[in-house]
Amino acid sequence: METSVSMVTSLADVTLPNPVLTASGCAAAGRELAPFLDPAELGAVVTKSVMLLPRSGRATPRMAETPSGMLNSIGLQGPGIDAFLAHDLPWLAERGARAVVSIAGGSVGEFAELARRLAGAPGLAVLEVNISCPNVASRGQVFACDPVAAADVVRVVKAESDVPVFAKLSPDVTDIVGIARSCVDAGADGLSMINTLLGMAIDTDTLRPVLAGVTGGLSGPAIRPVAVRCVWQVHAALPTVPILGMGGILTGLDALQFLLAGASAVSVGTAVFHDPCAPVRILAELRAELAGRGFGRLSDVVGLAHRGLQR
Amino acid sequence: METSVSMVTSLADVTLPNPVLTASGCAAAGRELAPFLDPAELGAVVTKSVMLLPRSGRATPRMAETPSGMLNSIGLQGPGIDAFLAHDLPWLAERGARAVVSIAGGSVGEFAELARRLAGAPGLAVLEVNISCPNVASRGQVFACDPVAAADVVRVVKAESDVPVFAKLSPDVTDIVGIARSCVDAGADGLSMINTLLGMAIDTDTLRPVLAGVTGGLSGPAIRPVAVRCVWQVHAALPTVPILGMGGILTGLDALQFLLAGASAVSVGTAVFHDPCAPVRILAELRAELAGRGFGRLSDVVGLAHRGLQR
Amino acid sequence: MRAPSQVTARVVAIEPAGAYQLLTLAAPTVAAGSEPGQFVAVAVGGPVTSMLLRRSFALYTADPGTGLIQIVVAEHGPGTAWLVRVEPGASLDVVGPLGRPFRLPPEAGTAVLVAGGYGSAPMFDLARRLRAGGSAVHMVIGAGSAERLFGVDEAHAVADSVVVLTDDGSRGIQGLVTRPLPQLLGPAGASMVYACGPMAMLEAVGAAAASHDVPCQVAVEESMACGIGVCMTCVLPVIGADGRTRMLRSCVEGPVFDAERIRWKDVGTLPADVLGADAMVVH
Amino acid sequence: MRAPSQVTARVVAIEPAGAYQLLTLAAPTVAAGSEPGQFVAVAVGGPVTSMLLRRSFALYTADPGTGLIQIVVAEHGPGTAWLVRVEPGASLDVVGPLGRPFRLPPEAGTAVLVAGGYGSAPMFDLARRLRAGGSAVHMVIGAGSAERLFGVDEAHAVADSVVVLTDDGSRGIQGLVTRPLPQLLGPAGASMVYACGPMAMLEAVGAAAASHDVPCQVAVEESMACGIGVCMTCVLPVIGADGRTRMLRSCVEGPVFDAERIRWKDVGTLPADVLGADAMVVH
Ligand SMILES: Cc1cc2nc3c(=O)[nH]c(=O)nc-3n(C[C@H](O)[C@H](O)[C@H](O)COP(=O)(O)OP(=O)(O)OC[C@H]3O[C@@H](n4cnc5c(N)ncnc54)[C@H](O)[C@@H]3O)c2cc1C
Ligand SMILES: Cc1cc2nc3c(=O)[nH]c(=O)nc-3n(C[C@H](O)[C@H](O)[C@H](O)COP(=O)(O)OP(=O)(O)OC[C@H]3O[C@@H](n4cnc5c(N)ncnc54)[C@H](O)[C@@H]3O)c2cc1C
Ligand SMILES: Cc1cc2nc3c(=O)[nH]c(=O)nc-3n(C[C@H](O)[C@H](O)[C@H](O)COP(=O)(O)O)c2cc1C
Ligand SMILES: Cc1cc2nc3c(=O)[nH]c(=O)nc-3n(C[C@H](O)[C@H](O)[C@H](O)COP(=O)(O)O)c2cc1C
Ligand code: FES
Ligand code: FES
Repeated sequence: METSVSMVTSLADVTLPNPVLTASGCAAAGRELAPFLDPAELGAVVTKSVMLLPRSGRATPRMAETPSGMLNSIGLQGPGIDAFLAHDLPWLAERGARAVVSIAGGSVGEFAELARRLAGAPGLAVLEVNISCPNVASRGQVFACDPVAAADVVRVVKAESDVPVFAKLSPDVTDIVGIARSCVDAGADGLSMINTLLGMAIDTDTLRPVLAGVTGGLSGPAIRPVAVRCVWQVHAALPTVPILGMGGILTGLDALQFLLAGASAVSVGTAVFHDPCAPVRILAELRAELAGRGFGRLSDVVGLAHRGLQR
Repeated sequence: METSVSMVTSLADVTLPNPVLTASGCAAAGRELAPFLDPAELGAVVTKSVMLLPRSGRATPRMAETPSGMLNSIGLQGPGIDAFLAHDLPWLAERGARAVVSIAGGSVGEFAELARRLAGAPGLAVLEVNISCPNVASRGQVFACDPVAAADVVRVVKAESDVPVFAKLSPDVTDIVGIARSCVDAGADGLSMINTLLGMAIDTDTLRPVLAGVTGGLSGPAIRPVAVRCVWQVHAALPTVPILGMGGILTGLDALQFLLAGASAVSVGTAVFHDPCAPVRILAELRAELAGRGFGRLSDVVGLAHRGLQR
Repeated sequence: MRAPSQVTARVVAIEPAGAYQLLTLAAPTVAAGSEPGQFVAVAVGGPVTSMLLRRSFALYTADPGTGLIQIVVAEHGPGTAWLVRVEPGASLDVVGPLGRPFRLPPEAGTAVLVAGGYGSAPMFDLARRLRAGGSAVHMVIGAGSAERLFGVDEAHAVADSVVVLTDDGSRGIQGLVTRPLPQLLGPAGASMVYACGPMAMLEAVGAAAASHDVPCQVAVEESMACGIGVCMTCVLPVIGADGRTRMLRSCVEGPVFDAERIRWKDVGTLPADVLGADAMVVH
Repeated sequence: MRAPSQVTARVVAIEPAGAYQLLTLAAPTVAAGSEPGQFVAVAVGGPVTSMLLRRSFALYTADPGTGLIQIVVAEHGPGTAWLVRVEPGASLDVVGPLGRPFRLPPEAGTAVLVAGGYGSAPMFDLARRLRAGGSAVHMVIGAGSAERLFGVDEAHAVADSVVVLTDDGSRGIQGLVTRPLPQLLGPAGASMVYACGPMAMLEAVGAAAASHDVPCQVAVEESMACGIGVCMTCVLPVIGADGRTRMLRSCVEGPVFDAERIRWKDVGTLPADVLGADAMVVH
């Protein structure tokens, strides 16, 4: 019975065999997960946000555990786009894994350049534009906090890109629907939601912030209610825009909440740290839960919680 | 040794014997906690936001448990200001408990009227202006999402009030420092932070939102990193403005994080549901932790984590 | 009725009882002053749990002499899954006794006690008290299936008559607990009805009692965040003596209510005539 | 070195060992391919825990024959507090073996193994392997106080000589583990040093080894979120063969590093000459 559920989904015009993906920054470029799962079995691998140049990332400590969550302040450590194209993307392509490549830039021009370099790269299925990384030196640099800046980035990336472009949004805004609309108007084919919430912890022994970067991004099940709410609000306002939902997904039922709220696929992030097999486990659980509820196709549940709701 | 720590603190010009308060909506008007603690032993009792008229609150379900947190969608059920003044405030005053009275209005005029009615009421120590309740019909009605609307409310309340006025802020904004500044400029004597985050949960059996109100406010330890960050940011920007900190405080060490971040006192909310004795337990724990670190006065730690931090 | 307290209760025993686990806890202050229909709220999950909220359970027994209390736990979600796996000797954080108990009649009469599933838990002590006051007691115990019946043997010990029903007929008569009520409530029948179980059952029992003009008290089960009256999550629409409907907290103003006061059809909604519903429109 | 796997490991035994608890776990795939210096990452807190992150522990023993592994756990915060209270028969979710092990020398020589506190855990298997390869092994074991020493008796069984030190002199010589090093590393002394313990100790041991021109491998302990190389939390500045400093992940590129490659003074900072530090200015 369970095998009879069709798990096929799509992100804009890209068809995926199933809706469970990794989350950017929580699976590197897939290779380290290979002992635990076959990356080709996932809907796609979402790679760590790559920038133009190699980046050292921040000083340590870079993480703090918090109740049902964690803070991170990595600062986008990475090899830069050249090394990524030379070593990381080909590895995924060779294994038949679909890659959602996350890009991050310090300026609109840098985003454009990244998109240009990635155009036509084998294995690239979707571009995820990380305009919402909280680990930047100033809040003013978070593009996703401003509808105009967000739109500017999306527009230039879209112009350079031959695959669907998903804008990754921050929940730390007064009006996420406004930012979403602005990205879609600028050409975004879909939206990834949510990036981490800005948070911090203070070490009560040293009497100083735990993180070297002072503030960091809060992820994990703690933020799931905020993430589901964001997906819900945006799907309600923009029902035809595909959403890649994420934030605290630990089980198949958690994933189902996002689908019911309007996501077409989900990313599994922090859960991988808890359980390196999480994405495949969650996929199996989701399949079983759908079967148990009598659904034959994944697409039947996307946005279902909105239907028949009078308000 | 422990008894030698002076726990005295103040909220603007109101002196409190200690910095541990209840949180609005999590202690009713104090009476129900009497079997578990003596309200006069707390820094103050922060009462459930009261409105002008009696209010039924929303339909049920009004709550959902979430990882290390909960969602609520009460809808400000309450007896209205007349019954509050007749029955609730006197009960606290008779017991020698200090009351921080939280008020909520549907309009600027309603806030003004509430402040007027409360002026001179015995037992009233501080007015907390709840401009940030997420359980309203439209996001547009959350005053704390807009610096101008927030300032309008603060200004009229301040004009009617003979006690310090604290504006209670929402974390669901792009720029909490901007809102804070706007409230202070309009006359707020201090700031209460944070109210709940807007969140939601979907029931994977009914395939509908769990809460009758669809979205609700997320509270509890899950949100603590966001709350500490908000207190930190606002104290960094406005170091002389007193802050009543809250959000997920469960232990004395949690309270200490808020003090180190810049709060002069803390409210204990959801923890009371977990442990009705929480406020007095947290007070005792905080006292012991301060003593253990060699602090003689609570005021020595307020904002301490900012000092000597080079960035 | 005694003020509640928060205590660390040792698990004295845990034993299966059909589909349930029967927990015996040492909690003298809770045992001392409790009455049938009251409940306790138990913290679950241990020190680093992600589950903040207590779980509520009706008191099955409470012995001031030994200081022991008992609760009957059905495994439902993660909180009860944790609770049914505690080991004897472990400590539980318990708050109680909570809520208003069943009111005993001013004078002796004939009582019908109707229970569904673990809803029978508070009924045995109630039966004993009623009989001690000179009343006759008839019990109707139902459940989905045999293993979800609780306390049938004890019912025979504490009641003058017992009717057992299951939905699937796996024990007793097949059918719902309302089935024997016309007979029990009929002419020369009961002077009072007490019920505890699922909401739909309570509504049906209340309706049966009303149709025979017999007063009926029910113990409801609403989702509770605090259990002590401070959070306002556990409300339902209840008609007051003044005829006005209010959203009352089932943890402190209940869980026992007069069935006829509850607006059953409106539970989970906000009827426009509820006191203060008009104010909801504004904001 | 074998690829790590995620397994459900039964707790075979848990027993006190001074200030620590020694856990014996049945984890055949982990036991099968591990080498000294590797570690395991254990999920803590049970099914509804609020603690998401695994806790890392060096492998003390790993027996491919019996499929058993052992770890030595110091109670520190809530995660280890939970772990030291597991009961035999319980199941733990374990990922391992993780990280790069100590490298054995290409040819036999004389090794000095320096350990602080529970840092001795990986040293005994290492000593056995070194001796099996014909090397002489001298061990230096230190701790704050006697009860925080681990495995002194075993040290005597696996090493040619053993020096024991405590900070407070409660056992062995009073002083730090660096104290006997000049003698052990002196002329005609060791050809290699291995160390495991607190970072300050590793730095000091590395410095001592360097001053005697003896290569030194250390197993570091950085705060880790994932343990498998995907999160980038566990980095420290390490100088590569090309002379450039990179932020390397201690979980997959360590935890064993050449001491001389680590920029000890810069751990916890971002030196300007680290590869890619320039890019941090932009954003
Ligand atoms: C006054 C009262 C008396 C009760 N007596 C008993 C009893 O004697 N035996 C017994 O087995 N159960 C009893 N219950 C129900 C019991 O409290 C729930 O089954 C339990 O809380 C479910 O917790 P969970 O973690 O297993 O489920 P989850 O569904 O994971 O619980 C999540 C949250 O919802 C709440 N919740 C879920 N279901 C219910 C419910 N049916 N009623 C109230 N809250 C709920 C929980 O308290 C928790 O806060 C009683 C409930 C109330 C209110
Ligand atoms: C490679 C490696 C090997 C280790 N070997 C051992 C061992 O053999 N025996 C032993 O007792 N301990 C060992 N540790 C340290 C052990 O992992 C920590 O003491 C433990 O994680 C603390 O968890 P907690 O919940 O008790 O403390 P908390 O402080 O509450 O932990 C909070 C978070 O910080 C991390 N953390 C805290 N302290 C450390 C630390 N010292 N190192 C790494 N992460 C930390 C935890 O993993 C957790 O994610 C090792 C650590 C590493 C990295
Ligand atoms: C350690 C860590 C690193 C992350 N790095 C990135 C990143 O590089 N780019 C990005 O878009 N999101 C990054 N994220 C955010 C996640 O992709 C995800 O949006 C967020 O963590 C919420 O999902 P989760 O709760 O499942 O982790 C990172 C998250 C974590 C925990
Ligand atoms: C059930 C519930 C009701 C609340 N009602 C109010 C309210 O009426 N007014 C208000 O300002 N805040 C209200 N809050 C928010 C709390 O006062 C507090 O700001 C928030 O819950 C964060 O603190 P905590 O995590 O300690 O609960 C309520 C919170 C809860 C959980
Ligand atoms: S459960 Fe909180 S008021 Fe009833
Ligand atoms: S702990 Fe995640 S990369 Fe090392």
